[in-house]
Amino acid sequence: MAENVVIEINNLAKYFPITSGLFFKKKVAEVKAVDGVSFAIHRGETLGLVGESGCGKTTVGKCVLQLYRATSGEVIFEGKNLCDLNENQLRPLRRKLQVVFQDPYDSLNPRFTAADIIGEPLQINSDIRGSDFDRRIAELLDIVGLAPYMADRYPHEFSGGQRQRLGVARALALQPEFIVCDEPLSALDVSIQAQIINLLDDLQDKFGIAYLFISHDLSVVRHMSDRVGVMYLGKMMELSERDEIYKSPLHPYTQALLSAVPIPDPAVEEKRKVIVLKGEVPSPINPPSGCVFHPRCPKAFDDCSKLIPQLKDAGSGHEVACLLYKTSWP
Amino acid sequence: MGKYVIRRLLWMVLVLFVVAFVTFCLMHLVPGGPWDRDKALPQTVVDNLNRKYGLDQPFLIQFKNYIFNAVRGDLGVSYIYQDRSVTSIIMGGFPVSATLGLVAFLIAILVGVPLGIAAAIKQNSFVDYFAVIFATIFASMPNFVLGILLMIIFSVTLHWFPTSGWGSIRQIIMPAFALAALPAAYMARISRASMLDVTRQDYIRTARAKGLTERVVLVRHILRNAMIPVITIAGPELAGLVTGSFIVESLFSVPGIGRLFVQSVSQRDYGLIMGTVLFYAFAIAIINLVVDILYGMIDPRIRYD
Amino acid sequence: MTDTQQPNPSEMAEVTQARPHRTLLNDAWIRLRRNRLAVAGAIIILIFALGAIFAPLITKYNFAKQDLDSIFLQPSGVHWLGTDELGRDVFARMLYGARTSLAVGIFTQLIVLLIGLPIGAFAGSKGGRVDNLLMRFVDIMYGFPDILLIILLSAVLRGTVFGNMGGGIFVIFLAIGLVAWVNVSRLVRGQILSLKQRDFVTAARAMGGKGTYITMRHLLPNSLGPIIVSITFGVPRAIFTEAALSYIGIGVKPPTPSWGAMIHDGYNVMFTAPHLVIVPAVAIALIMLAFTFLGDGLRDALDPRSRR
Amino acid sequence: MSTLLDVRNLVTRFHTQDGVVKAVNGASFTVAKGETIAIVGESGCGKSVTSLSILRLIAQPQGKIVSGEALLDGTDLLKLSTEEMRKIRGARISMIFQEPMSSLNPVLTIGRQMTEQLELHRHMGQQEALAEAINLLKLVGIPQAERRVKDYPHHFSGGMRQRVMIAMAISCKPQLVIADEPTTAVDVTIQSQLLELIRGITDEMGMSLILITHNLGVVARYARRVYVMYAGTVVEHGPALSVYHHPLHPYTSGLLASVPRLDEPRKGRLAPIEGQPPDMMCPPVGCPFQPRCAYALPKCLTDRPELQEMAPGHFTACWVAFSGETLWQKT
Repeated sequence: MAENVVIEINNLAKYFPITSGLFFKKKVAEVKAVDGVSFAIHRGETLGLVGESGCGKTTVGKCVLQLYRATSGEVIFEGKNLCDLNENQLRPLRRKLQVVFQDPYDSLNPRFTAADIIGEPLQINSDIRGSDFDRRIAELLDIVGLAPYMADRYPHEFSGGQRQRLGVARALALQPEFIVCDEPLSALDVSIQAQIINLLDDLQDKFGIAYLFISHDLSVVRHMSDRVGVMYLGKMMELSERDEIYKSPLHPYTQALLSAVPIPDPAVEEKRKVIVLKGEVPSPINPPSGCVFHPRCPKAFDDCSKLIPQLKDAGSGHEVACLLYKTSWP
Repeated sequence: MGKYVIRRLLWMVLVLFVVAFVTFCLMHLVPGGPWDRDKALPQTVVDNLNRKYGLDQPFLIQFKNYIFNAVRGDLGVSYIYQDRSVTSIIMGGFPVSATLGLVAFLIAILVGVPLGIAAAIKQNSFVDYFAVIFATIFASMPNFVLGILLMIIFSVTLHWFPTSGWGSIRQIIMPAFALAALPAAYMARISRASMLDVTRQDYIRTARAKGLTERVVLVRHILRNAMIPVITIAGPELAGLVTGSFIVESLFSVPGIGRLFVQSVSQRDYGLIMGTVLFYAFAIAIINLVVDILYGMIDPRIRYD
Repeated sequence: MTDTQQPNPSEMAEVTQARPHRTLLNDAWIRLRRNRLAVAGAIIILIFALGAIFAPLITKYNFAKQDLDSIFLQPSGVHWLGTDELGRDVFARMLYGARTSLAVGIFTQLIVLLIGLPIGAFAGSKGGRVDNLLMRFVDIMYGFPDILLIILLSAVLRGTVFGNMGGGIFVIFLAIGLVAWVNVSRLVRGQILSLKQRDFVTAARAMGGKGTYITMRHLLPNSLGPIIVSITFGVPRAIFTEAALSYIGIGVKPPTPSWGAMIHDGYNVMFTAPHLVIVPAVAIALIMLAFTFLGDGLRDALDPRSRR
Repeated sequence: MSTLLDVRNLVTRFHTQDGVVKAVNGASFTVAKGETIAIVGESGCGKSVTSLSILRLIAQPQGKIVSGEALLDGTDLLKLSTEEMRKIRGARISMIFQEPMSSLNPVLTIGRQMTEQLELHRHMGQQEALAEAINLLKLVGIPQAERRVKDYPHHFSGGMRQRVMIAMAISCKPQLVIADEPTTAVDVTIQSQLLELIRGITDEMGMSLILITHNLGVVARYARRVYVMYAGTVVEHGPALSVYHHPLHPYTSGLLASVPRLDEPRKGRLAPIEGQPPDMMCPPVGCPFQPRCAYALPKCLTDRPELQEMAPGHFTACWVAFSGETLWQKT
């Protein structure tokens, strides 16, 4: 199993400084966007990362790609810790790590044609030019289900779903081993979401790409992922095989999240009991002591505000960070 | 809030110091000296004059002396208006410039803002077209050109107002209008755009959904939000009017600071140049500070920290 | 069902139905041409420009030639706009004055671009301490009463090699340009800072694009619209400043014709020969109005908000 | 149950630079007293414009209600004078909007924004209105209401602002509350909090509720009857159970099939609806769904189907369903 690991993240932390000052900025506080997150992704596997806004899932994605430089921790890819490399050393590795963004309006340069957009990675990272280049563009358009004649169109001439296809084609151009999908569906309509989900599925089957699939939608994550991590306030709360986590969630937060998702079937909903969490997500500038979830947790007890639970295997590879489970006690 | 004002004041001191230094350098780079006359003065006289005003000392010492005196309110002496202090010359001209600037500012606000608001309320009506045309024409009319045209119409042709001088209301009207036209046009433009922008906001729809009368929606919800950008530009505009009227001043022979400055540059009157620039920079900084504080009072989202 | 591999028919149909294939700039150009005021502005500018360039072909008079036998002539068939107190032809002076005004308008903006664009782009794309330092510098520049700074600078420059180039006109270019670049650099910096947050720039970084590549390919081309608009509005401001300087007698040196200087000369004889000030005053107002129309039109045409 | 609101054949258009957007093309629905209905559809289907049209709040001067009726207890809202309409807004029909961040006035305190309505419709004095505002804030679960009533909107989180919107909407005890995508901008745990709150209050006070959403799960959880909108018209409506279990329109069935469900075994592939939603400047002729429909008949390309009752209370507008075929239904 270990030799199949594409990318490994160890104890990743990213703190954003909050600055203040009229002339010269000085740091007054820190936002602990990500605080000690670890996981590994295997070849051809999808790891889903779920959580509410502000939980740090997008920051994890950007740190993995070195778009943010982590405050501490490691990102191991091809035996190298990417966090130790400078921009020049990173460049040859970047072609193997790609990204698909949330907003298909924002992620395509409005002054580029579809061919410019899809071809940009080739322009930067390869010597493919001329007719080879055109052939590759046509091939990529075909892979994502767009017609070759669309190559010289501009982003505003495409619909939302088509633009997201362009984003996927751009990520595929250099045949990467790993793609971070950062909420790739949330800007799309329901009926279009399914098209992109199927596209991503097909590409994984065909090219064996590993995905880090970041989303707030638990149903979609279940459909896409092989393993799932649940984040809350910068911490990983639970990490396990997909079916394991959805059938028998261990963490009270995961349980509440799953119960909050309404199921599109009135008959099912009639019988369901909803766990409504009290309060809102606290500020990551001043996170709660002990377990960060304890102020909202329906099962919290005294020690939860004092001890920081560890993410540990609670049996058969199901990792959880909650003091309800002996293994999490520090 | 207090901390904010103190920090702003500290920053202002730094800016004024840099402004003073740069001006001082530039001034010394200007070719020729203050004693250049049509008929050259004898070298011994020049040397004596230089010694008298400390111009024989090294550059930095001169600057240091100047700053020390300036802090105490002494901006030195004018070399041209011999032995009158710069402070007294500026203080003599400032009330005139300030009055002219304030009158123009009031005209600009009282004409521009209501016009912009009316245009936005009656979008695409006659009022709107008039406001847009007004704003465009006066936004591209230099004040001295407008001043000349006003003179030709109201003095040369109609003999309603005198062409020049200072002291009576009849004498202030034309220069004030010449100065006010551009800011009025600008204010009309900004208030119109801002009104239209606020009208489109979600919270205006919320206000209407509550069943409020159109008058309440307009006065309580739209106007207050729409005036925020207007206030933002009002500060620099006021600063510009109070300090930047020198062409209009010389056109209408108004004895303000602006006219003095024009003379001091052509005659290389170092003391007066320095004094005027510093004084203007000071006035601009103070006006901007006051406006920023006012701004925070109207918009609760602004925090001073 | 493997139809993600094939573009499905309805999708193709949707695209074919869509509006004709255009680039953003194309679109802006079409909107600009539809704007009647902008077109009128462009035509006025063109007329002035042609007049300025072909002045020697249009009028037989020399702008500097004095003719003391025919002073203060009213407009007539011989002297279209009359003559001034030295018997110089006003029409010729107006035409040649357009040269000065347009040259000032264009060359100051070139200097503004040359200084403001790289500095703003540098501050915006580097960020951090460089940016902070530069912006503090800009704040200090804003602390200066700018017209006074221009006057002072032009006094300094007059003593240098630029002093006598083109009748003092280079001094004006430099003095205005050295003060006005601040606006453009602040604009460029703001544009670049906000563009840097956009995902397409992040994407370019993720695929290994270097800093200069990203600036040249993504950041600058997308800030072009606001820069063009700002430059267009900068032209009339520079024309105004030059006229003002010449009007108070510290602009271009006589006999170089300038509309501001013409107003200055005509001011004293306003009661007897008002046409001597009306002609240059109207010319200045007209050219400034034309640039404002064009600027407004460009802004509406290039503003991304007007699209969807 | 008697009918509270009866909307018939509503047509609303927007005149833009590029052309006329036919946002709503003959939408009809009814709400009974005390009933909760849902209007579901994707972006651009006209569901929000429909609700804004009822209150006559669509953007002027571009937007125009071309025809139709909206009968509130028998009075046609679309024929009322501006002044009469104004008295209904906030008092008899109120609205909760989607964007909590931009739907409150940034320069007025929460208290002021609540009291102005109480003073207007319930004729309260300033002190009384403020006390009532505090009560309402407590009712919607805002802690320290006495203090927070003096705060400005930017002091509140998105979820809290939406609670304020709810408090404002119910403050004058309206007969009908329209909630337009009230939870689209908030997280899933906050979504449950808000929806439970809205349901609790409207149930308790006997208000009718129109829930406008794109989320099929939310509809299933909260609404008894559902209207499915596509391209500006209602294509299917009926009791939620019937619509979800036996969809009579291929669009409804397609929507249901394209979302993965947590309670079912994971499917290998989803079945998306192919193609794109129509351009509302030139909507398709015939059935609006026909270009994306896998079951379309020749008739669908030319004739527009009208709603017909196919099962008790369950209506659809589909030529294929009229012919008795519902191939899209799972057995």
